Amino acid sequence: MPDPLPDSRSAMSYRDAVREALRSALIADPRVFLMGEDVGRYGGSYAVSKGLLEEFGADRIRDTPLSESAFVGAGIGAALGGLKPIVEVMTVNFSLLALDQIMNNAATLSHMSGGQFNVPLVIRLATGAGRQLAAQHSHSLEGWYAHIPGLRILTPATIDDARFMLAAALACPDPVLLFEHQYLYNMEGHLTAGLEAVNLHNAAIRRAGRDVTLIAYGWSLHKSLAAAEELARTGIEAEVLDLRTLRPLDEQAIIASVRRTRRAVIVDEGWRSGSLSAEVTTRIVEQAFYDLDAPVVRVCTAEVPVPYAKHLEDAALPSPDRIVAAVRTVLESSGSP
Amino acid sequence: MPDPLPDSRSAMSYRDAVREALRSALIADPRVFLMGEDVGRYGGSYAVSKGLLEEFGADRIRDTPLSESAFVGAGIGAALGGLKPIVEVMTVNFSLLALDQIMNNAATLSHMSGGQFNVPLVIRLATGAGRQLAAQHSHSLEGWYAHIPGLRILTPATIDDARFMLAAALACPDPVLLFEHQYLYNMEGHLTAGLEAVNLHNAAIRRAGRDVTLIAYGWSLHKSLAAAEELARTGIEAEVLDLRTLRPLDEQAIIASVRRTRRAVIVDEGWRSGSLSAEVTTRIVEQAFYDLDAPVVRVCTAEVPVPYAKHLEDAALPSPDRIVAAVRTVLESSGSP
Amino acid sequence: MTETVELPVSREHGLELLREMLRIRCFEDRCYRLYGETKIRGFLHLYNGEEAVAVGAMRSLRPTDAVVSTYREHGHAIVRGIPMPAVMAELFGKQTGCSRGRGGSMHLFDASRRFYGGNAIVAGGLPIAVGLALAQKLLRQNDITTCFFGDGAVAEGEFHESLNLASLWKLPVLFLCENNLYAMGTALDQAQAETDITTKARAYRMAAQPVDGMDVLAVETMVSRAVDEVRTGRGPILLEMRTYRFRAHSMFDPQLYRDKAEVAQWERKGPIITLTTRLKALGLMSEDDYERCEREANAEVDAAVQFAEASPWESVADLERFVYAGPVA
Amino acid sequence: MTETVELPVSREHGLELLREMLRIRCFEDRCYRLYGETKIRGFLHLYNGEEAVAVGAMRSLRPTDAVVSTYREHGHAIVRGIPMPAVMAELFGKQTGCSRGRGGSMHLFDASRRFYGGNAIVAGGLPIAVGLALAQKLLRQNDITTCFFGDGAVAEGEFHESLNLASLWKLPVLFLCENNLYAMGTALDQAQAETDITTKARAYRMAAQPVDGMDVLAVETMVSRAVDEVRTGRGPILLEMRTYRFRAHSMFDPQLYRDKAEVAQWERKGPIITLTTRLKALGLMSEDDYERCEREANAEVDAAVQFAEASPWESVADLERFVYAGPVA
Ligand SMILES: Cc1ncc(C[n+]2csc(CCOP(=O)(O)OP(=O)(O)O)c2C)c(N)n1
Ligand SMILES: Cc1ncc(C[n+]2csc(CCOP(=O)(O)OP(=O)(O)O)c2C)c(N)n1
Ligand SMILES: [Mg+2]
Ligand SMILES: [Mg+2]
Repeated sequence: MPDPLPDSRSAMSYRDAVREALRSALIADPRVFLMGEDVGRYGGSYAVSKGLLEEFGADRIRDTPLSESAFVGAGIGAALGGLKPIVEVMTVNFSLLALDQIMNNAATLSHMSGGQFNVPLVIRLATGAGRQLAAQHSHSLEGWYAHIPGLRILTPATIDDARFMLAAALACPDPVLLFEHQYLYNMEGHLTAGLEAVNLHNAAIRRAGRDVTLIAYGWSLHKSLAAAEELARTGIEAEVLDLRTLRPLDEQAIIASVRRTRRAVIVDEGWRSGSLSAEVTTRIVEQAFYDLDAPVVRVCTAEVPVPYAKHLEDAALPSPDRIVAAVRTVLESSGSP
Repeated sequence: MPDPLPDSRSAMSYRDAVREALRSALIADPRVFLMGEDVGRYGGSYAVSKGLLEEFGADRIRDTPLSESAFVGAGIGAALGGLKPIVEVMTVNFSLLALDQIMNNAATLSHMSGGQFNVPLVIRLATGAGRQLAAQHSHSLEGWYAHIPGLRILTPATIDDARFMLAAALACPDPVLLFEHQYLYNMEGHLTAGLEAVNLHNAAIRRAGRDVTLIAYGWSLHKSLAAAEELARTGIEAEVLDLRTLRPLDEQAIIASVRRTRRAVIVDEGWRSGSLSAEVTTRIVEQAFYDLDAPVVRVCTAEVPVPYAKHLEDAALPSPDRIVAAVRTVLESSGSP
Repeated sequence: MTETVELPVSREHGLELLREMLRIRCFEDRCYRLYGETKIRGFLHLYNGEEAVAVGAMRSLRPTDAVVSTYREHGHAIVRGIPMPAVMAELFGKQTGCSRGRGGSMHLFDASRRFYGGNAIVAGGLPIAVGLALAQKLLRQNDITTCFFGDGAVAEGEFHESLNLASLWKLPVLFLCENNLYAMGTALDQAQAETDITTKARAYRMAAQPVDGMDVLAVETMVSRAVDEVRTGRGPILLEMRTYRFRAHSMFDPQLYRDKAEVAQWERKGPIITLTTRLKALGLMSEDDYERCEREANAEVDAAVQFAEASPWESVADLERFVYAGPVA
Repeated sequence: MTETVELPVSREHGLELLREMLRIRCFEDRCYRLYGETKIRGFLHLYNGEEAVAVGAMRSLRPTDAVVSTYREHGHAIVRGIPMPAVMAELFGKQTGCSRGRGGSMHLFDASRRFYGGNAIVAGGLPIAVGLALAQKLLRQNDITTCFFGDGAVAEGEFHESLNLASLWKLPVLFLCENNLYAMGTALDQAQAETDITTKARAYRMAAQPVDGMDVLAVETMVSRAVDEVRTGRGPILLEMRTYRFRAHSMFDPQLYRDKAEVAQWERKGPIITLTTRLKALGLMSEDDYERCEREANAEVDAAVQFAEASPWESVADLERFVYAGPVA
């Protein structure tokens, strides 16, 4: 007997929310299956899929060999063939091995075939730094992937999004990359009462404010919220915008908020140069140049392969302190609010 | 008897300039060798290395199987082992298969080893669209690669740079990716008299002007120069800046020019969102916000997998017409010069 | 070595195989000319010399089976049943092309015929074939997936990963390697430490056999057996089709890497000559039959060209259409 | 199957092998504790149970030979001669670490000992090993490259590409597969259609042999022969070391995928027990010898920990140092 779905209104971890999302999807549609390295017997390298093998069997919780390119490509093929694959690439770091399949096939097939095919594939990837995993295991490439037309890039940062974005992604006929920041899995929280679904189009204001807009996503959202708390203590009201979807970007929400606050700080765990923060800055410049009271400021990861030692890694990553300092810079350069 | 190096002051094609650069490098240093698919017997898929096998032998002009990840990784290993490899990845489109080696090894080894190792590897890649090669063979990813710390990204756009950037790249102890736009190979021109070497640090003003700065690189440089010609006919003097090196960016040159002209248009063959044009825009905003008379405008590739049909491909790519129109937008939004 | 039994053949069957091969040959020869006339652009990879593989292989497939191919896929597409006008229109970049002009020569698609392209990344189709077969298996469809690829693809990591996956999961994939001895200008023995491709299958516990890819009857027989076997669900099979490409790799290839004499020698063993010689020796066809088949094929090509010429261009306003199938809010 | 000849051994030699294995074992056990004390962080992959491979293999290498390893490389690093204090300091993230604190457990490096890491991408080291061997060959150095990797790496495309390249170009690489039967929680037979890894080498015309990786003397003998052979320049060799990992994959692994009984059974065949039993049976060592070796090993580990503790942190101001070796104008 499978367990009933746990009461989704009780407190749960982000990990549990993702697991519940997986279970619901597997229950709802027999075409859905999960495949990836160690999703089955091992229980998922972040314990997300623990128990699912027992509940759904080895056909639908499919352990793969270490063959990222082939099993991501197989996900594309399975999607073309009528299934609804959820492919787990254990972490974004290993997705580089599958990039050809992602960019040259998943992202192109719909357009290149003149709309005959589409690729309803969901790829889940753990992302991000902060756990002293060093240069090859600490990439934050979701913003970089957002460069690729044909893909949709999601970054669930809340319990609600962890719980409901997957269903929306599966309902979408396009290839979706769903980035789960490794730091979030242990985060606890409550689902919003009454929430049954989320959309994939809109950024969300996670905290309202009038003095500056903090634009963030993923784990950086929580750093931004912490910074906003801190700023509030000195009377500065930061609005915090969670991008949620990095491609397509919700440009309207970004511009609307910045028009109100007239100042923006972008927090992005990608390496500074060429990170998504540059695109967001540019959109603001293109759409709201004359509304800005000060240049946009970015808080990003330093331009280094992320080092192992904690003090070095901390120095490389965005932090609430650096965000607070950035906000002060913006306010100073525009005269305080 | 090997041929003598041809007189470098006569007119030559970009292709010949690259070939001469390769020959000079192979003659100058026995540790230099060229490896890649069809560089030998076939003569190079763009005929760049034609004749080199006969001159330098199969050890130094090394045909590889279709194994991008392994032969790029082997280039890294060979560099660590004391050689000076030039690895040709036939086109950037296939480099996705080698991205793990490029990002996780070539780019990290120096830092991750605390400076014990360095990777003096040069990777040459043909890049760009415009030849009706369709979605999988028309990528312009040099700006995307410029996101990766530890790499140097070069985009020779002139006969001089085609002839001399390679030597500078080989002299550099870091991994260098050298992007040759496929459209440039047939371009003819003269080497600058007396030029013996070029540096890898500075952007170059290819045309001076006072009214707007056109920032470009690679094949887009020539589209920008054509646009500048056109604009000059209506009395608008555009400065055309050739970035030359996309990583590290010559921020000073960008800012200096924009401070003078107070207006900027960035021309970039990458897909618009997340292209290098966003980073350049952002640097300008960060450094020269108050010097701008109008928002920066971008001319990029449309956000589509590049289609085969000529009229669709043309519509997707930057063109002199679109650049001219962008300049007029900038001038209008700031009051004409 | 490949089997060399003389396979029985009737006049009707023999002529049908000939007709199909000539349809490809005439199509390809016309493409060559049209490229010179700049009606076709981009990369163009012709199939001359390899016709027996597509023709012999495709006959055993059901309409519901899936086919995955490479950039050298005109022959596969045509024999699979994509109407020649739609293929030619695609090469012209027209809206009526089988990929609405977005794909060109390297990216022919047809959903209704389960023809999944047209892939220009060497070996890029193999993982997709594995996935299609996984869907067929999990959905219990009793269909199979046939995946064409060249000898060059064997060196790619994706070949290895895909063969292992297919065999490990006992998926209904028929891997058809078109070994024409060259990957662009790189001869197989310059690319592979072990040039017998069938031996590689053993590393994945996969059955494999070489086939004389110049003999359409041999291809037909071997593929038919393999298809039946794969359809039982006992796992994938690899067939190595030994063939040869008569023309240059693409329209940019000066062919510095092989002798004219080598090409001429293979041309004498060409699949069309081989079949015609056999049928004539058996008294099953005459020179007239040949000419009629060729005339019909050329007439079909003429009609395809006319259709392509007369077809409209996709509107530039539709450039961004189909990038996403879902709404872009 | 692996060879089971009884190899001759002297007291001195036997004790040296034991000492080296104990150095690793004690180091790893201490790391385990230090992780609990949060002195070591990040991913930590211990080598317990596999000591015979590193110890038996490394002895035949010259100082100028190159070594490429994985993220489970403490044993390789220590036996290769990287001073234990430098390794421990690296795990502490200190400036005196062998990668100046930037690498951690998965990225140990030592240029002077030609130890090229420490690679955390499965199979990522294989192409690098091929390149190092290419350099050795072209520079006529008469050195070889030894490349360690796990059974999990065999499924990666890079395994296939690298083996083919090495064999095609007859490069001096010794591929040492540490087959401990699991890749994280995935048993070999869940990952490979053909679980005998040596059969794969044949697809590249490469010599290969299985080795009892629990018998340090067998490892030593087989590697020594293979190293001599590879050094002749006739081409690469693959040895499959059959071994077992006693501890969890990493510090986050609840080991749901295997029985305690299975682990216990392998522990009884452990490399240290195997060697001690044999030496004792031959009258070549006593329990005292064992205790002395262990004491010495632990003393060395103590000193390493003290060194690591006392070592300074890299200055944060140097965060961006070494990203480029050349000038950043
Ligand atoms: C991954 C990749 N690398 C390189 C190329 C360039 N390229 C196109 S076709 C080809 C040769 C492929 O040979 P083979 O697989 O034998 O097929 P054939 O052309 O002989 O039919 C090469 C190297 C490519 N398209 N994809
Ligand atoms: C390309 C890649 N995919 C996935 C991982 C995650 N991962 C780390 S170790 C490991 C298992 C590797 O097993 P094996 O090669 O047998 O080595 P072992 O850990 O047994 O020594 C996996 C899946 C990785 N590091 N690299
Ligand atoms: Mg071929
Ligand atoms: Mg293992």
